[in-house]
Amino acid sequence: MEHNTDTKKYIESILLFKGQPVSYKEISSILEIDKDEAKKFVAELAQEYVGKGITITFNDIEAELVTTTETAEVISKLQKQELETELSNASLETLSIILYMGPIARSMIDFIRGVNSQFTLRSLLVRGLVERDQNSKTPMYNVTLDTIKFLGLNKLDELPNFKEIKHELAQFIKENSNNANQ
Amino acid sequence: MEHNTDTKKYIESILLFKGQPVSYKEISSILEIDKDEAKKFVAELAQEYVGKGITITFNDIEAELVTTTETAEVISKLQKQELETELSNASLETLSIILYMGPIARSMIDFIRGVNSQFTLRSLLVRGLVERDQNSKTPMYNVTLDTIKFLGLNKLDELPNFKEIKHELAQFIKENSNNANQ
Amino acid sequence: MSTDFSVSTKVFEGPLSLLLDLIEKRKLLINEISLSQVTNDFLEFVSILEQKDLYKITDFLSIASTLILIKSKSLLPQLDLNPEETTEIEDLELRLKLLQIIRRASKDVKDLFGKKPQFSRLHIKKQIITFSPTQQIDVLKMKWFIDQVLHHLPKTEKKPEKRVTKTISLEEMMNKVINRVRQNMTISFKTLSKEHKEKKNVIISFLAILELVKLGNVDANQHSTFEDILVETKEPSIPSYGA
Repeated sequence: MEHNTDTKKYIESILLFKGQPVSYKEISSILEIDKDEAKKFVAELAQEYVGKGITITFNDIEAELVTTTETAEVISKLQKQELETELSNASLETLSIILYMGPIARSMIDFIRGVNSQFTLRSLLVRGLVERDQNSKTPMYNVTLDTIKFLGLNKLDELPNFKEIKHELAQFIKENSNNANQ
Repeated sequence: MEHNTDTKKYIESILLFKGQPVSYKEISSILEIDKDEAKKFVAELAQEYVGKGITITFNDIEAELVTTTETAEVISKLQKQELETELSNASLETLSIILYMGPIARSMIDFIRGVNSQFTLRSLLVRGLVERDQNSKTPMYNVTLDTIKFLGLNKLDELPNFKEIKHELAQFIKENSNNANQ
Repeated sequence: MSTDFSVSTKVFEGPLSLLLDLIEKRKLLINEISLSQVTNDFLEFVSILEQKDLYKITDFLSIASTLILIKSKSLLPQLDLNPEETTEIEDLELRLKLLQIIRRASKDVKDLFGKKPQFSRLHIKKQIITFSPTQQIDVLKMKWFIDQVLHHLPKTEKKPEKRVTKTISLEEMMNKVINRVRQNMTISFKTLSKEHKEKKNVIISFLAILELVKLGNVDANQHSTFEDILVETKEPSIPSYGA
């Protein structure tokens, strides 16, 4: 890394990308710089963010990009709002697919819906309506037990036309998976 | 919201907290400001981030806090999931039409390409590069913020000659408006 | 005449893309003159498609018929086009011009796409997830939504078992015309076209005649507009017009 400003740019990018605490050790290994140097740059960067809505918190081990305490009230309002607003049709549609087809990979949900489901899935996750199984190589989505209970069901196969619908969708995936990557 | 600097702080916080595209509509409802005002502040903020490792990418609808294109090489190494950067000729052609002519109806895309674009459009939708606005009577297609991010731009008009090309295309259509409205 | 295009790629990209390639390869501007110049190349390509029996040929045939119109007009200036046909030709030029601008611009898109992308925040702050359903979620509603999903699944694109109509190829037409001329020495265009109910086939037969006129194999006479065209052989023996 030739220039200090460049190094700082990389550190900012890393902190945003990771979105969680990042150790100086990790920063130094990514950027091939000294650990103390990483720490020094972080401290300098933190100065640059004084008075902004984004700030850098750090201790002796790690640093994180966070929202400033000054805006905490608005952020908690936002959080609350996220959980209380009505679900969009896209979210309800996605939920119905996971109900009938879960556990299911995101790519399959996208394929069935014909649109990208990245953000709708996120909204369902945040509300505890679905969960992601990280154990499998491809993350698989399933509805939570809470959702099943909320629907008044004991098991998912009590859903209307459960087998037929599952079969029809499976058939669609099978028939089209060859040209899915066009 | 009393002060502009405060409003901008809140917007920065919201963008970081959400970590995904946030619409001006959402910003304006949380901060109880005008939608156009939200958009104006975002554009101003984007200016403040020029030269930093963090940047704001935005279009007419939403904005997102992202890493700068300058650090792409380093950050892409941290990304475990490989980005799908391949575009077939049909996809490139269709995406470009939407990029320079969007919001645009499918009939117009088909008209220019001389083929049925249904399947190409579907694959662009699934990849999250294009979105369909269902609010209008005829569904209109537009590129997503993800496309702008993929191009490493902060906004579309940073593309070489973007405005000129857009204007040239619009001019041609206007001159032939009797024919092109089918 | 060379058709050094990869057929499968071009089929996928469509007839306008092909047409634009043909024009740009000859470094021509988009206008009726250039379109009439590349018509033969285009038709030859269509005949290759036809041989391979590719189902996307319908897209190509509709453009082919417009090109034939343009070519007919260039070979026979007294030919009057109806407003619909004029629009068709104007549209074709417009479409090509738009596509040309887009294609040039798409080079920038291609150069930038995925090369140095911006990245979103990977992890969102872990919050304690509290189950937050809404009254929108019940079994019937979910069933309604999954039915919508099923309803909107795209129908699998199947190769049509039979084409909508069997279209006669240009070459077939040429040979037919030659045979007819040979038999009768003089035939009228109306007689010739009566054999074909499809407008497209009439146009193809018409073009075939014009092509023969140009090659010097036959003479075509039309005394005034709207009047029948008479075709007659110039030579007693006509070389077979084959591929």
